[in-house]
Amino acid sequence: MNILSVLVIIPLAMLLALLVSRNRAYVRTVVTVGFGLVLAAAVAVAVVFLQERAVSSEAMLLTSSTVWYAPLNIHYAVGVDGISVLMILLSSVVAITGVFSAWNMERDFFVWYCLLAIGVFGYFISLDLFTMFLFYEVALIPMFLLIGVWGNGKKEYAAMKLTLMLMAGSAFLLTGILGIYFTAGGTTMNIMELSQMSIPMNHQYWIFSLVFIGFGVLGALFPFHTWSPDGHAAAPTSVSMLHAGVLMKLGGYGCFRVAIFLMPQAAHELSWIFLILTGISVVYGAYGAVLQTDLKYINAYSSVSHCGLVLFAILMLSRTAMTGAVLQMLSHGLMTALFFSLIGVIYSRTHTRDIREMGGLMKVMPFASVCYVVAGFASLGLPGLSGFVSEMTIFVGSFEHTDTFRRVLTILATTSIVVTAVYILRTVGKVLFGPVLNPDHLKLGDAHWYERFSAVALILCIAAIGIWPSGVQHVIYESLQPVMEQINLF
Amino acid sequence: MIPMEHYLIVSSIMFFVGVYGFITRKNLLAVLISIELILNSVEINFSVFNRYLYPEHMEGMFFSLFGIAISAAETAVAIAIIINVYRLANNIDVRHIDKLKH
Amino acid sequence: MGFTVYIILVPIVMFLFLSLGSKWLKPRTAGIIGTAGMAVSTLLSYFTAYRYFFVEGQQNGVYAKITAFTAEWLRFGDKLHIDMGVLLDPISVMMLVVITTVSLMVHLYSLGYMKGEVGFQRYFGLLSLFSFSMLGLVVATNIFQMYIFWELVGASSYLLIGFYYTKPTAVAASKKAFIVTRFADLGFLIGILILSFNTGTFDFGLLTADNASLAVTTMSGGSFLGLSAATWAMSLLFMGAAGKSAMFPLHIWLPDAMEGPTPVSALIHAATMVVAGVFLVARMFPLYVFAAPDVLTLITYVGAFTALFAAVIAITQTDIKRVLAFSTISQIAYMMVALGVSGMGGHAGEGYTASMFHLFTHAFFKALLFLGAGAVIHAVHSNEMENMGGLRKYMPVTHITFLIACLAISGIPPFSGFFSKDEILSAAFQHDKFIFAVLWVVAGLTAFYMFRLYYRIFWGAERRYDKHPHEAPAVMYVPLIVLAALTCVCGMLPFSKFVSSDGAPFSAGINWGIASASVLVGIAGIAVATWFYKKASDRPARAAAKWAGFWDAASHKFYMDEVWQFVTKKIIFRCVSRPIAWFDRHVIDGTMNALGTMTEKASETIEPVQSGKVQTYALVFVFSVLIITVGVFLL
Amino acid sequence: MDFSNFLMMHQELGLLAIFLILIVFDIFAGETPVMKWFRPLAVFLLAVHTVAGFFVVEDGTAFGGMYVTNDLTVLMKNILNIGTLVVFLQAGEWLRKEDKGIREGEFYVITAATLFGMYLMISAGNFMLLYIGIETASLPAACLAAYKKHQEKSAEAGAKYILMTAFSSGIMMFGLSYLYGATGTMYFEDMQSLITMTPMTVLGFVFFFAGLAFKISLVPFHMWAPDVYEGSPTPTTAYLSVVSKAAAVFVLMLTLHHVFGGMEKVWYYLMWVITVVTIVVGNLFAIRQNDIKRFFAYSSISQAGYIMLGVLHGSEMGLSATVYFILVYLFSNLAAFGVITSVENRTGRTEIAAYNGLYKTNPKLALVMMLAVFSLAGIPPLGGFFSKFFIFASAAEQGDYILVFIATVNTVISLYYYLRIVKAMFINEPAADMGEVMRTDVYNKASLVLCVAGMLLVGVVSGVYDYIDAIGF
Repeated sequence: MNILSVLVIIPLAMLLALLVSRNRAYVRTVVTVGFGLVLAAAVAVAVVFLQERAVSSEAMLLTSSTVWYAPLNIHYAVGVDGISVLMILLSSVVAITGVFSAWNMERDFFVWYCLLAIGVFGYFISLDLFTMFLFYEVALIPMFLLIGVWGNGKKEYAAMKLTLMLMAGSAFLLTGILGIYFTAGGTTMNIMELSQMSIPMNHQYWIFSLVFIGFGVLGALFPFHTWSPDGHAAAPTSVSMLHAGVLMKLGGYGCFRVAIFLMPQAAHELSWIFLILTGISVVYGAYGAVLQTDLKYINAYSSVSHCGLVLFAILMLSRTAMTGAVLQMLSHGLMTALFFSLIGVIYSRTHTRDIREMGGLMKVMPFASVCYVVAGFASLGLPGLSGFVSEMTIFVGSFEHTDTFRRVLTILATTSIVVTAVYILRTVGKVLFGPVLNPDHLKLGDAHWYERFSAVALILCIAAIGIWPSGVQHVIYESLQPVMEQINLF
Repeated sequence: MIPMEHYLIVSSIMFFVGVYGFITRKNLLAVLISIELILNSVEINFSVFNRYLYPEHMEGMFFSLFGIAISAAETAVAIAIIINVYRLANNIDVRHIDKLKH
Repeated sequence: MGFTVYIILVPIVMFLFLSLGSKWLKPRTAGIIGTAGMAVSTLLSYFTAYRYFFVEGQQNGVYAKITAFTAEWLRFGDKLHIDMGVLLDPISVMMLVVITTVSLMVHLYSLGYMKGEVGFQRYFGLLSLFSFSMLGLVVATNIFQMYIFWELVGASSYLLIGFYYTKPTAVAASKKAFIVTRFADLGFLIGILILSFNTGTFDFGLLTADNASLAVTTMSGGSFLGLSAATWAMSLLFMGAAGKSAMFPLHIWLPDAMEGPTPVSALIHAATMVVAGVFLVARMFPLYVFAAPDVLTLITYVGAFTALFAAVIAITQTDIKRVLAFSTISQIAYMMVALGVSGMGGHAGEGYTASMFHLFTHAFFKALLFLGAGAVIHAVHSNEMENMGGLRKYMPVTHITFLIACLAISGIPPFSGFFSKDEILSAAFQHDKFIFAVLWVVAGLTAFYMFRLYYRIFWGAERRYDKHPHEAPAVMYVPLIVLAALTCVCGMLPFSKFVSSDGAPFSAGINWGIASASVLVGIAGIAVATWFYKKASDRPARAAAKWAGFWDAASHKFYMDEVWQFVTKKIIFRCVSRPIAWFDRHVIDGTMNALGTMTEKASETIEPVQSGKVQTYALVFVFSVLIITVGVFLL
Repeated sequence: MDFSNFLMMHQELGLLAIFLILIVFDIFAGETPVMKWFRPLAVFLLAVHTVAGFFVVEDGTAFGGMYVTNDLTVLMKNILNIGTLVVFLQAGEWLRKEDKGIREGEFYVITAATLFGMYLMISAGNFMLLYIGIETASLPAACLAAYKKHQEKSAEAGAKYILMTAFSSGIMMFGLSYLYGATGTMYFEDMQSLITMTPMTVLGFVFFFAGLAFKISLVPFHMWAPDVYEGSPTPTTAYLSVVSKAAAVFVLMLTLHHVFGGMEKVWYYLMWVITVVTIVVGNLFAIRQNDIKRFFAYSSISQAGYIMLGVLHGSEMGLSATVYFILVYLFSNLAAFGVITSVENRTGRTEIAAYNGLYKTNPKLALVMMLAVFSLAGIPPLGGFFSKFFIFASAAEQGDYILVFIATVNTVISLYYYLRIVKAMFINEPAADMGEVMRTDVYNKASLVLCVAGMLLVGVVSGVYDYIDAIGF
């Protein structure tokens, strides 16, 4: 059996194991051991991948393909390149930290959580459009219950909105995938094989648009991002973590793996439209965050901005910018997970997320606060943390274009880093610094050990990428070779 | 011999009268009778087409026969249900059976 | 000289050690460990300076750029890559010395000053972080490394200004400092993007080599909005420099930054970080001179205006740290002007040397002033001049050292300020008489406000002190004495022998004509200050009343804060953010919700069709059949 | 005419035998204690029949082409058998609960009769047999709808059903008479070659199609469906919404391309519009429903629209996809109705509000219901996802991307109302009177297990689709 399939099988086994008993200790054991195994498997995949890569020049490694639905040439085809490996690592890290952040959740929560994990890992290992789409939807649907049942605030509205908008995106996607399959000859659903075929140009236009928008909805593409603030605000901590940290990456990854890779020509010709949209996302998200008063809303808008930057960079179609995009996915995944886990820590104690009702938490919960500041610094792109590396790679890469349009857009996008500083520091200043506003808060305790674990793990990852980016960067850069060959055909 | 068109005109009139009756009659039984009109018009059609156009086979005639039999069965079931409706609702005004809607 | 890398590594290790171990370390231990770490760095720096200036640095009579250490950190595409390394050249070595010296003094001083503060360990950790960042900045081998440490410097400054995080003003000040400099850094970043895009490198070695020929050939064309790429890039870089070095109109953060602990102000906001902008311009100097000379003119005028502007404001301030802050702005502007008026090579590059020289001397005496002010504040527990007066009796060491610093900044020989200031003035005189005139006036104003400060602290009427003011403990006054000594002697250094625009030593004599003019104006300033402030009198009040309007405007810093407040709060927040937030919630989100509502509405509208009446159904049935039939026939 | 013709019809004969056995048993067992064996017997016989249907397959025609059997018709009948079997399993509990005066056995007997009619529909090679089959299928169904004879709603549903079905079959026959007049034959084979585009055939076709569309409940011929579904006893609703509909779809599949292939120009646009309208209108109505049976009526209307996506183009893939879709739809919808029956038997309520907090009171039922609606909404890894994908793929294969797009976007609307059910079950708090855990009887459990297994396996195990595809056209 292919090692990649293990990543799907472990969560599946966990899901089945969870059905056995509701006992809290049992549930905790299952999920921690299970997601620990997932992390181990992800690391193993990375190690095996690196070994294989040293001796192979194939674009995709560890591949295997089994016929599933022969009449439609659907295979269960898996394989990874450097980018998927990194995404898998990211997902496994966020997943296990999410488990720790959801330490006190009941069994049913983790059942859906495992389903979500199945979808996420399956998605990243899939090479077949059909299975990819299948896992994509598997990852989306548990959100409804995770938010609807365990969320807070306007949870029902938010869950419904989020699910419907994302599913609308996947409706676009489905049409697009069918378009790709049939216009490319209807002989294969394998992405690598499809990339060797040509989709007629008149079809490329609409398929590219549909697929890009379809994935873009999940990547918080303006104006399809509005599920994000409500959804994140209502979601429970670890769901926000996984959703913003991993699920939103599904969008960027899909845009890159399907839209750009298979339809480079349309990407070339239509990129200006989507560049404008993503450019708006970047700046708009940042400005939108400035005046929000709910911690999660701030973070949701910030995610719109940061994820917009991912799509923005992908659309620049330059190798450096795309490297930056993947780095940004990693970086945003980690830091936003960190943010949400800390917001969870704060919220579970203060029972408010309104920044006007908090103050001086640094005194009360120093650990969580310091971590929050670190997350903030990562978000505003402080060197030494991952955000800086990814943003700079994107900006330098985007600026490589000679045409004024893209360069001006790049410069506009760079302004977001100032605005980011504004809202991050505003939040930090109001919530963590200053005098303690609410005397009740003086009695609050600091983060528990499981919360500390997830914060520390995420910070370590953020710092690792921030301090030693070249390893990751190299892997991504190498993996972009096939895409660049596609793009450079035109 | 009466031209075929005349039969067809009569049957068409019967058909539409049946449809009209179905739509406008109040009494469930009258509605049922309208249905019979429709079915009978169809049977005339079959017979006429068979007799005039394709006299070598008897398909149309057989269809008419089966049609008559089936419409009889239909009426039987319908009347049974109408009786039940009457028992429960105490009237057989078709306009009053509208509890299920929207 | 690979060991130089430890100059940088020691502080970061200290930072990690102190901040991670803060829970387990006793405050005193933490302070001593931090200080010891800094001392190691300092010694290494001195050794580096010795090796560089006297043993290894010169090649063919020119101080060369030596890359002592380099490693690739991050690669962008095929050409561009960020390296992390240590570049030694006269200015970076000079900066190493300045930074480590001042930092060590501040560390020592802080042992006393911060005693008993909550978060003592954190404080020393952050000082180490700052030292690390600043040292990394000055030894950067490429512009991106510089940018990276530039950002780190900003962040550590943010954390240090906001050290008293429970104090709302400190939080606000730290935020303001970070955001204003961040905004300026945006210019820096875009400048780097343009520069690296055109030249294909970040490396200082390549960028500044051969009279910046690389930049000249690749960047003089390609105009955008009528300006060449070089002009754009260099202006934007200057924007970054102006932010960090608090040039008008980006200076507003610096006075507020005085909310931080005073030793921090001494280290960051007087001696080191704020001169990073000057250092940046100096680092890129060949590009300015050869590729974008018009930007140099811009720098000159911005600098001159800032110098005057800040000096005028300094006269009116009553918070002693704010006086020093404005004085800092003014003095840094001096350095900027010196760079602006400089040319390349030999005596034409006198301004460059002068600028660096002034940076050097200013670091010591300004740090001394701040530390002295800190000692005063420590004694009277207030920043306001109102609450001081007659302190010379109680704090003799502070008094004397403070006086030395005041004389130095006023340009009175033989103190260090005199030499560097004179050199700047003479460079300005050769370049542009108007600029010279401005600087000359500023020199007088400087002397005046410094002595106003001096008299109001140490002379005048004694206030009624709650507690008897007393001299600072030894751990605090020893640094004062060291710095005072440095202030006395460092002016005598033959600076031009070491630092010059092209690396070749030259001798810059003292232009006695200009020197005497500057000394005269300095003395005049002191005299006026003495007349006004030596004894408590109503003279200042009367003078202020005479120019009430002007005085008011100046004491409100010419309303620059309000202007910025207006721009950010009213324009950015109210006219951009709020509409966007509203737009998002109502228009975009509204559209999405409207799709849902429309579907509901449509559903509601067609509901009556399903009337429950069989005959309606039949009617619909028949009509549909007929319509379909007609439709099919029509097709 | 020899004996082999009868062997060929073994499914019909088997069903007839079951019918007779049951009716005799019912008559003679009467109200004696032996009657408790009726249900096991009915289920057992049908189960054996269903399993037997998968064996012994022989192509051929009988009665001069009036009766046709081949792999495909057998498959279709098997699918109907499965559906009926599930309904048998689900109906018992309700029948036992009903007050005296309702004969338990009749339900099974009548159902078997309608199933027999459907067999005839599917196997028809002649419009006369088709007509007889349709009537045999629908007249007893009216009895099923009116089965609760003490309930006005049920009577109303029966009356509406019998009136509308008679009306529509009148219209259909009128169309058939024109087709006969134009071609002189009732045999599919002959008509296919003789049919031309004349006003008479067009008229005949449209009328015939209207009659069939009525059975499939395509908009605008769907209006009877919600009322009848709501009023009928729940097992009847299940039967009508799944088995009866499936049979009509099969007939449409078999006749549309087979008989009316020459008129594709006529019906292509007609069906295109009807498909879109069906999906949209079904969805729009479903949004606002509060009664779960009525809700499923509308949802099944929009599902019928999706089915038409496959039928419309008549491609080989489309037809395989359609059969597959129906199979999955059968499991999903019947699973939902199984839950509805159980809840109704316990609480007597069918409003969606009755499902509030079902997950807390009866997690297993809630899970089944959730799987069912997710499958209907096309959520992986349930069968509904695969069937929708294949149906869409079959339309996309013909280049009809616009239709695919409209349909996919509509799945979002349908997801909305399916999620409403999920929300009620999982998120809403249970009403106070729903405190106890509900149980369902063993038959119903078996039916639910069967359906869940169907939903899960039919999708993931590709063999099912391969099998259908291999049978082919």
